[in-house]
Amino acid sequence: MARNLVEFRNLKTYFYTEEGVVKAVNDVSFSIREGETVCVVGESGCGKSVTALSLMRLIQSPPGKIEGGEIIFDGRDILKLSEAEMRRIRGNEIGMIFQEPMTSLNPVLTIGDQLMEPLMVHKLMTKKEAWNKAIELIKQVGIPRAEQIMTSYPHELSGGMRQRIMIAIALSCDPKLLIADEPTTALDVTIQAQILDLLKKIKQERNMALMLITHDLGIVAEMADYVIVMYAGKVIEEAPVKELFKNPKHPYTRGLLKAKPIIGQRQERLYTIPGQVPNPIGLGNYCYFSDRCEYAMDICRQKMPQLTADKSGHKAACWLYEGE
Amino acid sequence: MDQLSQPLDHKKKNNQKKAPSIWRDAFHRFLKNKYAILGLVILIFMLLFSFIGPYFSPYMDAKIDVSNGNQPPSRDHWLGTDNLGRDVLLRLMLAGRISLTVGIAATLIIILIGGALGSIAGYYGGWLDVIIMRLADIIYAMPGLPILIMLGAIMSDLKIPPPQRIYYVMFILGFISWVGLARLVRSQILSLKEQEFMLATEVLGLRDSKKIIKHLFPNVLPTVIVSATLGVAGAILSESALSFLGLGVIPPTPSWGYMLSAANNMIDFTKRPWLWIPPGVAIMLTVVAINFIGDALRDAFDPRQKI
Amino acid sequence: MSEPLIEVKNLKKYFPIRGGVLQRTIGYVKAVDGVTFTINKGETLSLVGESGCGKSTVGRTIIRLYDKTDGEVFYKSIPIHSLKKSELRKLRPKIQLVFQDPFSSLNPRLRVGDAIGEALLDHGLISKNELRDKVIETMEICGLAPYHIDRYPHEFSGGQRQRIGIARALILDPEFIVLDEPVSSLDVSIQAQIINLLMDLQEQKGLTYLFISHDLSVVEHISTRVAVMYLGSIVEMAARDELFAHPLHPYTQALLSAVPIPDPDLKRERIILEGDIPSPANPPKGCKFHTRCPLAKDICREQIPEYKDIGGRHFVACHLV
Amino acid sequence: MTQFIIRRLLQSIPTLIGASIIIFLIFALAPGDYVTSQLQNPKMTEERAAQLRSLYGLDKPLPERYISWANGVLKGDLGDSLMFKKPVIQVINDFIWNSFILGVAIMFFEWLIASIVGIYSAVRQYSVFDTIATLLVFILYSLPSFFLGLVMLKVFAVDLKWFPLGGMITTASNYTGWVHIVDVAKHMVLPVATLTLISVGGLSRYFRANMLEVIKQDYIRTARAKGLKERTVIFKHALRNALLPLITLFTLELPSLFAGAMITERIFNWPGIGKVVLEGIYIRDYPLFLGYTMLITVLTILANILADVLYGVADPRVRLK
Amino acid sequence: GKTETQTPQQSQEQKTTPTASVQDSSNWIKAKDTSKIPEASKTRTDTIIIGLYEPKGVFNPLYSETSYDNYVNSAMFDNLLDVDFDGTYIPSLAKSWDIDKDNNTITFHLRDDVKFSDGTPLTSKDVEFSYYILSDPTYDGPIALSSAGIKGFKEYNEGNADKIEGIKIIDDHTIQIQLEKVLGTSLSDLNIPVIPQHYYGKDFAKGKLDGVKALEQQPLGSGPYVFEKFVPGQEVRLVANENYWKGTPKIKHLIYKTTTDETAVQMLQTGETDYETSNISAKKDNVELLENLGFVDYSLLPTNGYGYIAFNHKLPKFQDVRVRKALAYGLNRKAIVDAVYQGLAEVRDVPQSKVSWAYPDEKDIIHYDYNPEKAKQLLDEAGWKLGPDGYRYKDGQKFTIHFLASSPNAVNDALVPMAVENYKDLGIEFVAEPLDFNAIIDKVNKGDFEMYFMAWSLTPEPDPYTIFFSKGSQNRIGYATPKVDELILKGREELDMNKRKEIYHELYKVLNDDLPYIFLYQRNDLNAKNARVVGFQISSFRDFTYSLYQAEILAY
Ligand SMILES: Nc1ncnc2c1ncn2[C@@H]1O[C@H](COP(=O)(O)OP(=O)(O)OP(=O)(O)O)[C@@H](O)[C@H]1O
Ligand SMILES: Nc1ncnc2c1ncn2[C@@H]1O[C@H](COP(=O)(O)OP(=O)(O)OP(=O)(O)O)[C@@H](O)[C@H]1O
Ligand SMILES: [Mg+2]
Ligand SMILES: [Mg+2]
Ligand code: NI
Repeated sequence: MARNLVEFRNLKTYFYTEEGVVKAVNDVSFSIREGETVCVVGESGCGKSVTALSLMRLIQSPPGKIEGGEIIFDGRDILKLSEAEMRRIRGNEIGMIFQEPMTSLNPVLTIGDQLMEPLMVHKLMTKKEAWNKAIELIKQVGIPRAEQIMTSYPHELSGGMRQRIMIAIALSCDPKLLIADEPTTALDVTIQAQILDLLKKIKQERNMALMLITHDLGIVAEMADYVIVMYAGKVIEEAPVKELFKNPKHPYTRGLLKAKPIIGQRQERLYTIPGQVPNPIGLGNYCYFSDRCEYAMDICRQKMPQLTADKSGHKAACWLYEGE
Repeated sequence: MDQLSQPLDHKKKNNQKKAPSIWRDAFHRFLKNKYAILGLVILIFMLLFSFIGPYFSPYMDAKIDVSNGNQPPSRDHWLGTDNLGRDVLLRLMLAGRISLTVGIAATLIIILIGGALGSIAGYYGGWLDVIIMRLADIIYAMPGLPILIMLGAIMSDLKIPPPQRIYYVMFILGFISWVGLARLVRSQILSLKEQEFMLATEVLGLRDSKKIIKHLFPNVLPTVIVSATLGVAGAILSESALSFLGLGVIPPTPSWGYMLSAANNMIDFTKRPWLWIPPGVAIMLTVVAINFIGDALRDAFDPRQKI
Repeated sequence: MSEPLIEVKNLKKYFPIRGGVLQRTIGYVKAVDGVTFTINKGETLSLVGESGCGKSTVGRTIIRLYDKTDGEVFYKSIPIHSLKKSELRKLRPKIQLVFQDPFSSLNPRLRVGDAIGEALLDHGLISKNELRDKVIETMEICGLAPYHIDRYPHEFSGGQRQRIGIARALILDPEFIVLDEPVSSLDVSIQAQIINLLMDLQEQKGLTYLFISHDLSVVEHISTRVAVMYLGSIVEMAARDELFAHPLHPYTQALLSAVPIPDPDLKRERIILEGDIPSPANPPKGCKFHTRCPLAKDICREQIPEYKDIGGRHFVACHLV
Repeated sequence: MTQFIIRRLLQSIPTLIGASIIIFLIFALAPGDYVTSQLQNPKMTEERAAQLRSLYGLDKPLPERYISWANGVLKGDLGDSLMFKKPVIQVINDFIWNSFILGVAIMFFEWLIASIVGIYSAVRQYSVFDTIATLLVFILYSLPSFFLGLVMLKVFAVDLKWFPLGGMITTASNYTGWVHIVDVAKHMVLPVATLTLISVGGLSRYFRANMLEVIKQDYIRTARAKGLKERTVIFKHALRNALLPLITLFTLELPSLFAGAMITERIFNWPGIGKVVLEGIYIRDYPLFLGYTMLITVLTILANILADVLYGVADPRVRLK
Repeated sequence: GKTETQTPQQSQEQKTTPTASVQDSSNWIKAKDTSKIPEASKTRTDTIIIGLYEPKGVFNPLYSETSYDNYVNSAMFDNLLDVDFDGTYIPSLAKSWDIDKDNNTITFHLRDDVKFSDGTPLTSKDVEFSYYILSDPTYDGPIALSSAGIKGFKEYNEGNADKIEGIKIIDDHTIQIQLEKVLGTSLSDLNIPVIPQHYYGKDFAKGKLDGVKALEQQPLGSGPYVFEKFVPGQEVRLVANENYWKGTPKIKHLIYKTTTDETAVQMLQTGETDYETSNISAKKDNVELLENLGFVDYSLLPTNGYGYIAFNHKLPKFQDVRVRKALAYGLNRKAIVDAVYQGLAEVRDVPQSKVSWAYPDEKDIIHYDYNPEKAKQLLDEAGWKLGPDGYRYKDGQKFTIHFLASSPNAVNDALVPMAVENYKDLGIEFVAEPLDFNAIIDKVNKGDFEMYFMAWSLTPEPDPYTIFFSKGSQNRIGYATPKVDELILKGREELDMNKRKEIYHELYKVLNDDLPYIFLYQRNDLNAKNARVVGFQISSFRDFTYSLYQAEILAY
């Protein structure tokens, strides 16, 4: 079995806002092995992006702060590295595709400039080499008229194009780990398929690990080896992909799978999980899903369930399975 | 309709809390900033010092006494005396009245005119931009001194009572110095108006005034605040130049700038520091205070800045 | 069938490409190149297609966020592009748009409560006292908790921002909304919630949508009719069921085959599109799709296929049909 | 772009005409004229004054005076300075370059120091460095230039004798070439230091404020995520975005390169144009003054055209229309 | 006595005290410690550097307007006559002159040994040429030859005449001027600088002075020094004129260096200049500073001029001499003058410099020393009665004075606060209005003023015709008193020096009593120099330029 490339150990990332402390990531532990694809799914706002950003150490501070835990990457604790060491990891060993492609690209620099930068910094390419490589990357992510795009500015590109530029930047230095935060939301399915194929290919060629944050369970099914389900800053379930789809344990996971519209299986109304995500400020010590859960028991409202594995290694945090 | 009606139960819980207006909220953040408090304290001190202070001075009704002139600080005269034997401390306080008023009022006028015209020119572009900016070109190129000389004479011809001229001066200072700010504001608005959130306001069909005031202006606020802080100092210092042209204070009323420039030779500079250090320090304190306040305001209006 | 609410006639939007030191225009990106369709009241027309094919541009040009290059758009027979600015402003609340990129469409210095509510106030549709309640109500409908009202955009996650954008449009009680990928960053549960909401509103108030999306499963669920765009033009348009059941254009077929299915065991036969992706600045002659079409014939390379109704309001532009 | 520049140049013609009329009027309306300033000469008689006025054309009606002056300007003749008794162009040429080299040096150091201090203050907001820099900036800013000038002279010229006591060249020297340059440079140190210190303050505040805006944006996060050096992140990614107001300030300052700094020039006895013109104003040497002002006006207009062009270069979203 | 023995040198290594052939005049306070002479200056063995506020570069004595240009021109050109230490006229280019009262002519006999610096002899032609320039209709320089009343001047200047009837060359070295009327002031009016015709007059014709003006930067004259180089704003370099008729100057190089009020003293201190004139104001502060330097000689000379506060005599309130006197008595002038000049200026009660031969006997004049009681009494007498609000009223009119204060101005800075306070005590409201100097003159010219402060600088010729004569061109205050008019005319027409003296003493007594102005002060001019340069014999009427040819540098 491949060794762990990344290991989150009890990561806690909080935001100190005026109203109170937002525990965006609250005691999260999981790991990603070399060459593995781990998909992170979960309610919008549950802390997926913040987890990823914590790994990059790019949480804006203040107000954000990594309050505890460790993130071991390739044997080193990321949180203890110096800025200079961190810089060599970022973009080089870990590539990241940000969720918001528009604001994540510098509006006043050309696409070419932004693409060539990491190549010249980490791969020490000359300008000319970097230029050629950048053109190749643009073509790889399926954008036509690469030369023109090189000299264009972000606002001149469509949403999907920007997203693909972000992908190209993240891939440019052959990272060991790619964090992809909803990389294909703005892409049509044919291009999405193309990108996913590209990612798969790169993974295979370079044994790259992939942390994929997505809402599209179709993509999860297609790409993932392992799935993490988060809810309100906590991991509530994790399992290998087939196991999870076959046998979802946590009521939230079950709800998610039920809510997904599937082509050719039209319903009158889509299923939704009732209720709202709780206010992340001042959460108590109980199951955060309890007020939306149709199976909620008394204990759910009093005590926090722990993430516990069953025999097959399928972990879930729910009192329903506590006894097993 | 389950999804629609269900969350409405929460409503009661939440709407007791009154909307914190952006201002109240900014005020709240503002008070949390220790620099802001320091700035505020200094400014209030300067105001009290200038407006109330003189009533505590034993020299309010003192006569000019040349034989007692140019005395260094002593127990009687904490900051010494000037060449006519007047108490420097008292003059410093009296001068503050004028300088503070002029500095702050002129700056407000600059912000008002410069901010408004810059925003309008930047936002609308086209012929409005052309007209405003060409006007700005002319005003910017216009030589200050002759205008002031002329205005001084005109006011004199119009028999505007000298003590009132100071109020006109504030306008004049504001009027001839709005161009810089207008250009600054315009340049930023040129870029801001092309951003997506401005497209969004277009979709919403907001009124232009609202787009400018609520959406564009807050985004240029940092620049405006810097301009304002620097403007106060500038106005206080240039007031003295105006005074010489019959536009500013009328002697014997002092102003800080006037006191400073009355000591502009090497001798007073080396031999009588008590003549220029106090007004210099007063101006500096005021400017620093205003800067602290300005910085804190900037932070208070910057949602990404958490203190 | 009810009357048409939106009529788009041969709409074109070209963006200039600038180059050189002097920033001269050296060409045009033909982002939308002759698009014609109508949307009836109470209908949802979905617009799908390749990324960069001009969907957002269509959406924005329809409501005159961009000035058109050619063609005309009618809203209730009013030519939108010929209106005066003040007339257009009055019309704005009725025609809304949800932006594809939620973050950049929010003013970083405006609290989301203000962002959502300000237009109501500005158009005088509500009094100041009622505003906050109304905003909270709308936010809750869109799955945002009331405690979010006083936060700033950067304090939200991607999906939360998207819901702010939706709330901002819905609160105005519009008749027509361009939804530019409104649910792309939402998790399926909230996505379902929003889609249900949109459909409920349509049912109750007869809202009309132009729904731009990549997620064909969502499209299938929500649309009345579907238009498929490729490189600035519509290549196929039909009623939903018709299109999903009988896709005629090779591009549509490729698209449908590429939808990922949420079942790790199921592997589907995908139509892989090969060949160069053409540039909208310099579109290929003949059928624009021919460079990538697995079925392309000689005629496709030379002649532009006619966009025709093959019966039952199923339009398609392909020589092979 | 070319078109834009041409249009702006055309626009500048009426601007210049307008400006010249206004400036002419202001100066003509200012009380007293060159002859009035001569009235302190006890031998001056009423008749002589009248004769002088007619010699100088000061007795003609304003429009006539303006037209004859403007006529001269069109022919490249700015008239003769009254107090120097020689052509205005020659007077300006005698002094303006001295001001210019001083101005260039000051501008260089001012921008260099202000950018470093301002950016560093922003990056380390509220650090010790920031606080000290802030205080220092305002101490320097609140002192009138003559004070700083006097301090400089006292300390560095009189007491320490490191630098000369004003002037531009060593008295009675006939240096040429490199020695001359070094000599002038030595004389420049104190005035340059004085004005730089005074002006650095304001500028660094603008740098700071605008950088603070930018460094919290998402794209800065992206830049960091790429593993770029902090220097690249700050100076390339952040600074470029903070550039618009700085361009404005820069171009606002450009004409002043030629304008001279009256007070500093006087204190340091620098043979600059500022001092000369100030005197010209006081004794109403209107040809000199008008010529000089028109020169500055032209420079201002050109600088503003430059500014508008640079906006587009610095931020591609800014569209020139 | 015009010489004074050098202070003995204490320093041991200095075996001999350098001595000069011509000593400084006695009005110099000599340096105490010449060992402090800065090294920087000692190395300049053949160069003297004189600090001057910026010369404009108008190097033509007929055109130069500022006194700074005049200083430069004085070193390069000569006048027909010189002024003696007491302000009387003495020979220069003209070795003698005849005044023919009956024919109204003045004949100048020129020296025959004078050469311009290019070697060409100076003749009557050059004098005539200089007069013609000054009479030209397009001449726009500051010299007002019209007041001399040369016969035919008007016809030439305003009419079609192509010759001036009254100027006649008798021979190469004799020139006769026919006047409308010979006056006591005529010599002064006819005393002009002489420029060489062969150099300036190449293409001269009536109405065509371009050629003269074009040579502004290449002057050529007969003075002790010859133009070498002008660096605008920096310095003017001159070299000794070997052909100078009083002998080649002893110092080879003369440099006028631009200095400013701020740096004048420092320049002397560091040895960058050797001589400073007019840039250092005569205040105790400055004198102390100079004394502390040790190696600086300085001299305080009463300025030929006075400061005054003018009344607008067209206003009824100032027409009453009692009011004018009250305002004089009621103002603490001494305090004002002391505040500004720190004891180095004196309060004056007549419009004349104390050093002038026309100055009256102190005993004969009223001294308006500060006396508020007397002032109040005079005001009461004049009908200005104290109202309940503490201010005086007459015919329902409040006594308010609007004062124009030229600004920035050190005297006004002291005068205004003092006047406000003093006059308030008398029950008079005093409102000051600072204005630009030119703006004030403009207002005064239009008669739109009440009171203002200004100063006159005077010529050696004491005639106050332009200022106090009812139709005098500079009488802008509307002053008209028959007795004064009469005395002025009498003084002008009298040629006998002693009789003129009498007349002027009488005139000043009348003015002293009638108070057309509140006379304020006479200040001093401060000249300062490095002790290494000597030979400067100066007075209030003779500036340092007269001594340049004889000055020398002592090697310390
Ligand atoms: N700067 C901030 N200040 C305060 N709260 C923040 C900030 N950034 C994020 N949050 C909060 O942290 C929580 C987690 O955010 P995160 O972006 O990780 O969500 P996410 O799982 O990526 O959601 P999505 O799928 O919608 O992108 C959210 O509730 C958000 O409101
Ligand atoms: N402001 C602009 N200037 C120049 N070109 C532009 C501009 N906006 C869009 N384009 C170009 O127009 C084309 C269509 O863009 P559009 O945003 O409409 O695509 P889209 O169909 O919405 O794509 P996506 O699904 O990726 O959002 C793209 O090629 C894009 O590069
Ligand atoms: Mg996210
Ligand atoms: Mg789009
Ligand atoms: Ni004066």
